[in-house]
Amino acid sequence: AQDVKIGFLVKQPEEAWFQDEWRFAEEAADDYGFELVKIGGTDGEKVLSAIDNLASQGAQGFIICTPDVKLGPAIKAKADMNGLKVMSVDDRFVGSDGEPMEEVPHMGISAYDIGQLVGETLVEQMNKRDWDYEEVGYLVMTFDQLPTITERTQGATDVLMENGFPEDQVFESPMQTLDTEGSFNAANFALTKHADFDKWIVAGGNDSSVIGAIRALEGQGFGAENVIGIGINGSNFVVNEFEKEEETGFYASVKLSARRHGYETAELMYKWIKNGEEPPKVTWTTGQIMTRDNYKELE
Amino acid sequence: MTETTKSRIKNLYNNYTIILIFITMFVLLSIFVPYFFTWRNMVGLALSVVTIGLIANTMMFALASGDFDLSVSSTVAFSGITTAVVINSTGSVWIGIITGLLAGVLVGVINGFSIAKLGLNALITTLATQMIFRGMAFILSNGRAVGISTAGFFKLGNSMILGIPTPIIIMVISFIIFGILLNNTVFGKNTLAIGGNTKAAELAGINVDLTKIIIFSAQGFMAGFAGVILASRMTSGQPNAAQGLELDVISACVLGGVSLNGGIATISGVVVGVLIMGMISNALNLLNVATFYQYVVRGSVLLIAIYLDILKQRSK
Amino acid sequence: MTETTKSRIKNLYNNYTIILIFITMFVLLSIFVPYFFTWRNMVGLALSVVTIGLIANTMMFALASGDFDLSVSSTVAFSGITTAVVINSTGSVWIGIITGLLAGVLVGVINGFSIAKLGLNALITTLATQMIFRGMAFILSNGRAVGISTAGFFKLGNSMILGIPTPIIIMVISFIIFGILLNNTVFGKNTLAIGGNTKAAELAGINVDLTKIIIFSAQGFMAGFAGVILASRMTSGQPNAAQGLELDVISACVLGGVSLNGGIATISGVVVGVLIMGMISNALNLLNVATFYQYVVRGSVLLIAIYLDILKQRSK
Amino acid sequence: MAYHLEFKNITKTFPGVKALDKISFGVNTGSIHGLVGENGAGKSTLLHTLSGALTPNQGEILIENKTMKFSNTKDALNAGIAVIYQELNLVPEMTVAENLMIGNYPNKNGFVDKKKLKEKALKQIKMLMENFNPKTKVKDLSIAQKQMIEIGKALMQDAKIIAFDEPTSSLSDREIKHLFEIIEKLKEDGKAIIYVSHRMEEIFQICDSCTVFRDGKHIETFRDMEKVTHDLIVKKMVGRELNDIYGYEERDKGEEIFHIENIRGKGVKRNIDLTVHEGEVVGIFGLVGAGRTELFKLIYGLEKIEAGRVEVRGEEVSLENPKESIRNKVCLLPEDRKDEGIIGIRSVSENINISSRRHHLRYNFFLNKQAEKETTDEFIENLDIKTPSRDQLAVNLSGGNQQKVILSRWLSEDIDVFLMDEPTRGIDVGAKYEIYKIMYNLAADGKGILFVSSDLPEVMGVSDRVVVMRSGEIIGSLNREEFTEEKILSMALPVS
Ligand SMILES: Nc1ncnc2c1ncn2[C@@H]1O[C@H](COP(=O)(O)OP(=O)(O)OP(=O)(O)O)[C@@H](O)[C@H]1O
Ligand SMILES: Nc1ncnc2c1ncn2[C@@H]1O[C@H](COP(=O)(O)OP(=O)(O)OP(=O)(O)O)[C@@H](O)[C@H]1O
Ligand SMILES: O[C@@H]1[C@@H](O)[C@@H](O)CO[C@H]1O
Ligand SMILES: [Mg+2]
Ligand SMILES: [Mg+2]
Repeated sequence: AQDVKIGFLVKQPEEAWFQDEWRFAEEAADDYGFELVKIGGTDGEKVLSAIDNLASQGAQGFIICTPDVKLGPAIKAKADMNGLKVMSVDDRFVGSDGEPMEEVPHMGISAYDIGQLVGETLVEQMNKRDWDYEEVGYLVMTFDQLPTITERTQGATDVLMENGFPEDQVFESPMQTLDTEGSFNAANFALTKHADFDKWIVAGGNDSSVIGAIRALEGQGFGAENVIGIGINGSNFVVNEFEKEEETGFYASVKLSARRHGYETAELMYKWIKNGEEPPKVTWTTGQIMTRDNYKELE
Repeated sequence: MTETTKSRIKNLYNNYTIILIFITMFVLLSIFVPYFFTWRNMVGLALSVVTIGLIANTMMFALASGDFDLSVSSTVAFSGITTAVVINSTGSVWIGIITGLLAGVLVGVINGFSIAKLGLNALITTLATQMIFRGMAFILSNGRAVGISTAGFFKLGNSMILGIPTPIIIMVISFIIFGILLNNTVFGKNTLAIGGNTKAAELAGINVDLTKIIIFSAQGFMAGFAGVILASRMTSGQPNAAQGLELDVISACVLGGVSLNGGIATISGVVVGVLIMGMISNALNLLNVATFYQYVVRGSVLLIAIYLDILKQRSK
Repeated sequence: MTETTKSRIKNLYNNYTIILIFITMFVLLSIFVPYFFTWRNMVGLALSVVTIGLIANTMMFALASGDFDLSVSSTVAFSGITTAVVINSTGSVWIGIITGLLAGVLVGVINGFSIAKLGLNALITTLATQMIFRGMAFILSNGRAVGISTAGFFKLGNSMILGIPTPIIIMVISFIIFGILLNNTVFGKNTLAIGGNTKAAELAGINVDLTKIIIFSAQGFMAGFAGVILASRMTSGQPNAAQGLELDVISACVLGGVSLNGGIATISGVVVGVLIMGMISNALNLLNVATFYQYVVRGSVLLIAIYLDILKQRSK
Repeated sequence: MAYHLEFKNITKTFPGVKALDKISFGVNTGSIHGLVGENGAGKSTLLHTLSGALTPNQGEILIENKTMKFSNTKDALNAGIAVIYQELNLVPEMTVAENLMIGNYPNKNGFVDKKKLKEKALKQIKMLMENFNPKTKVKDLSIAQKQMIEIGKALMQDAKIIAFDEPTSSLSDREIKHLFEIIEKLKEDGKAIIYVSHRMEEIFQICDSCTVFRDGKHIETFRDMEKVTHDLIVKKMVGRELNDIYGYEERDKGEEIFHIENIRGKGVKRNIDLTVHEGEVVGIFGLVGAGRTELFKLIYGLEKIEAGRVEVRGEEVSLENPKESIRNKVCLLPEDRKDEGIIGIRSVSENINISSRRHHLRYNFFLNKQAEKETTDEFIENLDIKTPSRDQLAVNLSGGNQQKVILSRWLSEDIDVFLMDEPTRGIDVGAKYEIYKIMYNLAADGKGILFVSSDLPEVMGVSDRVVVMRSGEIIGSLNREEFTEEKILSMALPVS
């Protein structure tokens, strides 16, 4: 029989999250003895040529985190044309009718749900610390250029509002770039305009967009005792923060399971190719709150 | 060997080093990279350079005339989104395609007019329009991809002619057309003259402003065309499409011997430049080279290629 | 008004339009944009341009000598990562900083040597080193931010001197130093001469190659320095820092009147160019302009600024 | 009487300069009208207004009594005007044929007719009495050949009015002879011709009438060349008497100051032994392509020397690059002023101080701007450089004044050996006279001067000794008392 070869395409190959997914998928490859081909597909065109490339080298299927969910139909069509099995991870394909593409197996996290978890934790912490909502400013680090990020921040904000957080204390801070410096600069504007708050809470689409805001707050003299920042991904950034001797305003991050997304998808795809076992239509994973106290166990 | 054959080979070598480099690379990759020299991969390789290739045609003209265009990447996204939005709202594929092309031409005309008539610096102007039209693409699409529901539109990007995907055929035809335009028409010669010595061209009565406006409009048209084809291939218009593409296109041209100072360009060089860029990525992926190392390898290959190319000028 | 005062004002107007544009913008923004003219915002504004500002100094030299440098963005990331990695492994802040700076210089020397000695095209060379050193930054950091645990290092980026953040002070000092270097030293004048007419400069006894190598090395040093400061401000080295920065820096310089063809540059122009770029973003954010519209506004303001600047040359 | 072409009250100003001040005169068909004047007198500016490249502030141009309005060069070309500009305006990367027909390619519906292009080019090349391949790139031609292309290009237009702006300044005798034959023929064909030159003998040789400019003003038009003398025109041009323009002065010869031996390299083959003494002016004569420029480039360190030695004041030096040469007190005035001499977009002051500024640094590092200003002003005054200010961009000066700026560059530091490649090319009689005086003064100060010129009377008028080169080698050397025109020419001409 032919050797199994599986592709794993991700939208931001430089990001730690995807590095992790790749690493865990590689473990599955070792365990089951198939070949894994890792390719970055940062935009639609690159994804399409990556699929061609996979077909050329005789792969039988691939897993993909697409740079845009609306690329779903094109990716599916391309895969079918080349006789490749396809499964999506992280972000689910959306068809031309705007509905999720049920026909493509998916393992993912709901961006909106993660955001809600961030919001819930913020509420919980504020209550625990007995903060008066009236004294708290809320920095939402937004990045409209990427829809998934927007869904996450929206989730967090919605929860806060449901819990009675005053709407006029919500400060959307649009970032120009999705990195720490972009977050730093964006946060500074909000702080300039609203110098009158004693306490701050911060939410963002990932860890780096919260860290920059934390640094900006530190620049204005706000520290661990009057800032609660919560990121997403539980990446190295967070570990670095937690390893600092002094506590910082970065309280927690939503740790997503890169292991499941990487290892299990690869495993499912392997079994699909090898034994014809179709993967479940959809698998949802959850995020876990990772703080200074539990980060070592969660690793 | 006779004297003339010798000198002919020498001439070939001097003028076409980059082509020789390409051929050498191609042969080596075919031998050493598994799956590289297969029909399927050749098609995949060609498809992967369609957008760059289409735009390189007119970028060659812009560079040959001594200018620069950084706005093409946004134009691709803007016209793709425009096409998608218009198809969805009118239901007509043709109106959508034409509007998309016009959107591209619009960007080009603004660039051309600003640079030729107002005398604005090309780099800043096209960087500004790059921002403006990326913004327009985001605004029109509200930052999300616009899916297209009219399946007829997908033919442009996904059909085959004689077993070859249509986009590749379109690209090849465009190379032929722009090659003829450069070498065999007054327009092409005027472009090279303007880039080679603007003052001399002007004194000789060439309408420099008009030529530049035409070049930029054509550039906008081709970027728009590339955007439409891409939207068709992706069955949606994407506001984030083609980011950073402008530098790839310019690199392909420069690699192909187009002078950044204007006045020097050949279509064969540009074709080869585009292919080398595509070939490198293709081979790296086939070899399963890790992403981080791909950066290093791609940069190094680029350096080596221009170094070999310069050696010829030394040897002259 | 006497003749000389009149002509002085006229001269001021002709040579410093961009400064007048800047002042006008500044006054208008101060009046119409709430919070703009506050101490806090001024500090924020200055902080937001530190990276661009530091690098613009040497980019000005590179452009003035007729060259181009696209590698600075990767240099920032590469040296930031290097610093972080070395501090973590040696525990010494100083060794880390010095290694980080040397990493920057390394990139610069490679660029300078390739361009001056091997005669490679500056655009492609620096695009290649941009890729190579972005790759190196990823490889060194394994694609992750490298947190720094030695708190002493954070002082560089986060301390204050007389109530002003240290990075701002460093930026101001760098403007002064490079301004003097450009206007009051043989090195500066030689740079302008090379950009003005390389052949003539060589015949006049200027060591063109050496000057270029020094310029690129200095460029590497400053980009490295900016990377170290950024790492200190962010308390970590980040492999994907500063992407796309090179075009911002070049735009700031060109906006400030630096000629892309070489031979013309002023430090006041560059300072103002950097500030205008920062001011636009700043005001748009203060005004809460939606992200997508910011692209459009930023692009348009850029266009208007160079258009006003060109009007002066018309009036001459 | 009505002229075919008439200038009426043409005035043109640049910031700080009134380049043309109410210029009026006329030119007949079938005649050659000379235009003379010092550097910066406004000759080229007038021709630029004629070609539509510049618009005059005031005044008008009439053809056959009809007022013409040229808003660009295309208008002027359509009105039958062709101008051969003083500076070359060629596209180096394009071929001879393409340059000849730039802006005017034979075509069918926009497609270039390559066959016709080649045919027409060949015909034109033949008409120019040249023999290069129409497919050669212009960048591979010598300056003289480029100049011929420039001329050929204008003549392709088949214009009624043709203006030549110093066409002969970079031509050798052979080409000049050809050019004059061409011009005579144009005259017979009834063209109206304007001819600008600094070479007075040429004006007398071919012109039917002539106009003198000074400082942008029309001084006088002579309608009959039989009735004027050389001295009268020179007097009108410079505003004073100038009898013997070479003004040779006897000097004492000192120690050996510069010596080269067995130099070999690109374009220079053998027998290159040459000595210059303090106080000596040595002229190098040769036909175009004799290798004079290349010899200078070799000894100045611009090209790699394959063999040989160079001594300055008896000590062997290695002149690896221009910087080294200057440190060893050897300098070069390049032949190609525009591309190798001036830095156009920088000021007069910066062009003068570019090298010597290192001698008056403050704290060994900072520029001494006061000293630089003084240096500049001193040379503007002493060499009478015509510029509105020391901050004027060098590109805006007239050719002769640019040459003076480059000379000032080297005079402002302590140089022992001057290599001057065609130092008076394109320079007016008055300024030539001044440049010769500078050469004599330098020699009298104990410097050594080696200069290349293609102007035989000049070489003979100025040199203490003449060295003759032919196809890359030195044929011989003649002292002032020995040399005659015949002797020098017989050494320079190729042996058949
Ligand atoms: N573009 C310009 N800007 C400013 N001044 C200029 C410009 N062009 C010419 N001039 C000035 O106008 C005057 C006339 O110059 P022009 O070139 O016509 O002299 P010319 O008689 O041709 O001299 P030459 O014999 O040296 O060629 C000079 O003082 C020159 O410096
Ligand atoms: N007839 C020719 N055909 C082709 N190239 C020539 C010819 N004559 C000279 N050249 C080239 O033009 C250049 C002129 O040589 P060079 O300048 O050393 O001669 P020169 O004696 O200084 O003459 P010139 O009076 O032109 O300065 C050389 O590069 C030579 O190769
Ligand atoms: O872009 C995000 C990425 O950062 C990671 O969190 C996984 O989900 C993707 O949607
Ligand atoms: Mg002149
Ligand atoms: Mg010569």
